[in-house]
Amino acid sequence: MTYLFIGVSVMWIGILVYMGRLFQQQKQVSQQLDNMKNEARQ
Amino acid sequence: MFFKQSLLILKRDLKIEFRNKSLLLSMIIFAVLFQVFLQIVFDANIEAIKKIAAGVLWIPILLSALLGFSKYGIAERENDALTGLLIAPVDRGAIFLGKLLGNLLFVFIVVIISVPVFFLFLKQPFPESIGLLLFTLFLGSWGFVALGVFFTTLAQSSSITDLLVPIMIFPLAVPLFLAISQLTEMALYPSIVMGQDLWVLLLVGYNILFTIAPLFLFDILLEV
Amino acid sequence: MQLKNVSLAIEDKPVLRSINLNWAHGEAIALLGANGAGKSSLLKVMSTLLHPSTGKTTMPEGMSLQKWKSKLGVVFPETFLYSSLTGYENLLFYQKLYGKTDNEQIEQVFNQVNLSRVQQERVETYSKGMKQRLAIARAFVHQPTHLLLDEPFDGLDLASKTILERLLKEKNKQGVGYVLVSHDSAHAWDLCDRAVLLHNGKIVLETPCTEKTYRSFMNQYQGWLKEKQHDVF
Amino acid sequence: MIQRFIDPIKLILTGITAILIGIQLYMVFFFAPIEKYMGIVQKIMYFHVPTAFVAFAAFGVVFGAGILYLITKNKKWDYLAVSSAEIGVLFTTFVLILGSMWARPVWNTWWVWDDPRLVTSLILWFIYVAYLLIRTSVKGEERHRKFAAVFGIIGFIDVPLVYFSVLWWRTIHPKVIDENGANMPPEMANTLFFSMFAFMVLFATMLLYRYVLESQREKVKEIRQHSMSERTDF
Repeated sequence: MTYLFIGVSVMWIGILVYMGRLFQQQKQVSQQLDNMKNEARQ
Repeated sequence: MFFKQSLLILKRDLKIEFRNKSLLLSMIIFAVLFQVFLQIVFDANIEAIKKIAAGVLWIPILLSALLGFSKYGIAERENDALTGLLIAPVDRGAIFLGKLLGNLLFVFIVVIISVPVFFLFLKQPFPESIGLLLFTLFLGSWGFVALGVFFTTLAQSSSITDLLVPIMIFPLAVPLFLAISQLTEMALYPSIVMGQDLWVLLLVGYNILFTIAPLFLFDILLEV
Repeated sequence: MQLKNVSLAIEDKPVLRSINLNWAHGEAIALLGANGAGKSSLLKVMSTLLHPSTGKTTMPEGMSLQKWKSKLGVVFPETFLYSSLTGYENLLFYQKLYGKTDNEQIEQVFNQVNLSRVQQERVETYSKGMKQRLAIARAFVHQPTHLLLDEPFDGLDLASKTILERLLKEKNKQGVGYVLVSHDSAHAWDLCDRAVLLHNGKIVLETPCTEKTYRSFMNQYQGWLKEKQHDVF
Repeated sequence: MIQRFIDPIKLILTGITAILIGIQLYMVFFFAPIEKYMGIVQKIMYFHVPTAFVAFAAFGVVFGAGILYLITKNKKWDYLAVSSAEIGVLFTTFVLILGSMWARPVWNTWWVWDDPRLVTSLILWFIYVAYLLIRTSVKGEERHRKFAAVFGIIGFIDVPLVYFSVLWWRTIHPKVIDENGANMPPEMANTLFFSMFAFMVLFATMLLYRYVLESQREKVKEIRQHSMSERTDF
């Protein structure tokens, strides 16, 4: 039971952390792109 | 023409290396030194060493080969002479073959010195299937050197650091290592003769794959 | 050789932009421009070392790639020399690399660059100017009909410069064409039939090299240079 | 333009993935019966096997995208390859951890060298960690991308070689455990297949997110460099 619990939670925490990081970076990059578009318009 | 070009590159590399001598000497000394080091670490107990004999035989050779990959042909990088080669009407496969042969010659010299040292220190009786041992030594070094030269040359021309080369080639060389360690064990202690043909097949196949593929791939890969 | 609409990007950075250039057989072209204008990259494209990202390069009269390479002699900022080999061994190697063996030719080239006396010494003992001269000899050793010269006068003393100038003029008479990259435009003007000015990867000016055109060229050239400086500071 | 369409696709895929994973978790813990001999630990299999499939599929994508990149020279394939390799390494890590978690109570050891699949997974992990290291050293140059593509392709070709060599290596010695335990009741089999399907969809979603990030990142870089050289233009 413990092994099952540890294994599965390690996996899901890993995936969630990874996706969280992706979201954060995506936010940054999108912002940069928006800024660039605004600059180009001016 | 193809082989003439390879030979030309080989001859030039050998001339440079033998003029400086430092690389070949350090490869040999490293191999022998490492051999001695392993014997001391494992306490030179013959019974114990029997189990790891293949490793003790091969590890110094492979590591000194690794030493050679990054240093061999360093003259090529000095004045960007590799570009000079790429501009010349030379088949890039020929460049690979020339470098492969040069590295291989060096590793063979290391083998010729390091393997007798192995038997000397272990006080081994002469191996029973000497033919199999020589065969394994020949093809084993060939496969490893082919893999190493392929990736080192590509890495150098793609501005990837030499540091990454061992990390790249060791995982890819696992089948080769398994084959040579098994075959060496069989050659040294002929009591276990199981699946020998299978290993020979694997070794030969691996060699063919990593010798022929780069010959054709180099032309595509070295262009930008 | 013909370049049609050639553009090049290195690491996504545009280096050459729609270059159209026709290099007739035996023609001497001066390639001028400020640092970073794309001169060296253009030479690399012509030497087939770099492939254009878009556009097309055509070899003269249906020459194959290997044939074109064998007709090409190259002097780049790097010398391509092996410093633990002697000057003679270096030239011999490069000559064989182009599929030739002609000892007389090697002797002759050594004479032309005035290095005969040191040809049996290792390149690492050479001075910078001697290395540069040997690099020039290396480019001539397989008797190319097309030369790509990237600042060949760099590091040469006055006497050697005159030697190289004479050599280039002589070769040109024999029908050897070359593309000369130089920042000394007056010097290049003397040596070439046509001048091409690059700025930011574009050809901005093309003019035959005569005394009349020189003045107007210089005015514009200095204009570009000023703008460049203005940009930097 | 594509960006506008990707966002709804992202949302829909995420939703589907969430639902599928929810069902999968329910099936694993409430629908599938508890195995007689191994007990509840056996349920790790419903995660272990699908992650292994995802990892393998991810490296397959690296292989395919590498070939396509070499043929077409279109950078999009390269973005796909990096994205997939990263996710593949992540899932291979899970495969190894879950495998150990299963092996500890069942085989009474964290690791065995006897199973070719285990060893192959480990080697695979090393190969693609090396791949990611190559990617981080210098970025954006074409020759560099080409090199990475070649390494990804050769790494994948090496996998069967590793697998069979480990298999032969190990069949010479006695085996710790027999692997033929595949006769399972239909509830178990159904749960397993559904888990594999759910994880594949999860993989697709993650790949999409990672791919969009990679291509936008490159786009930012491109625009930045472009504008830098445009400034001195006239």
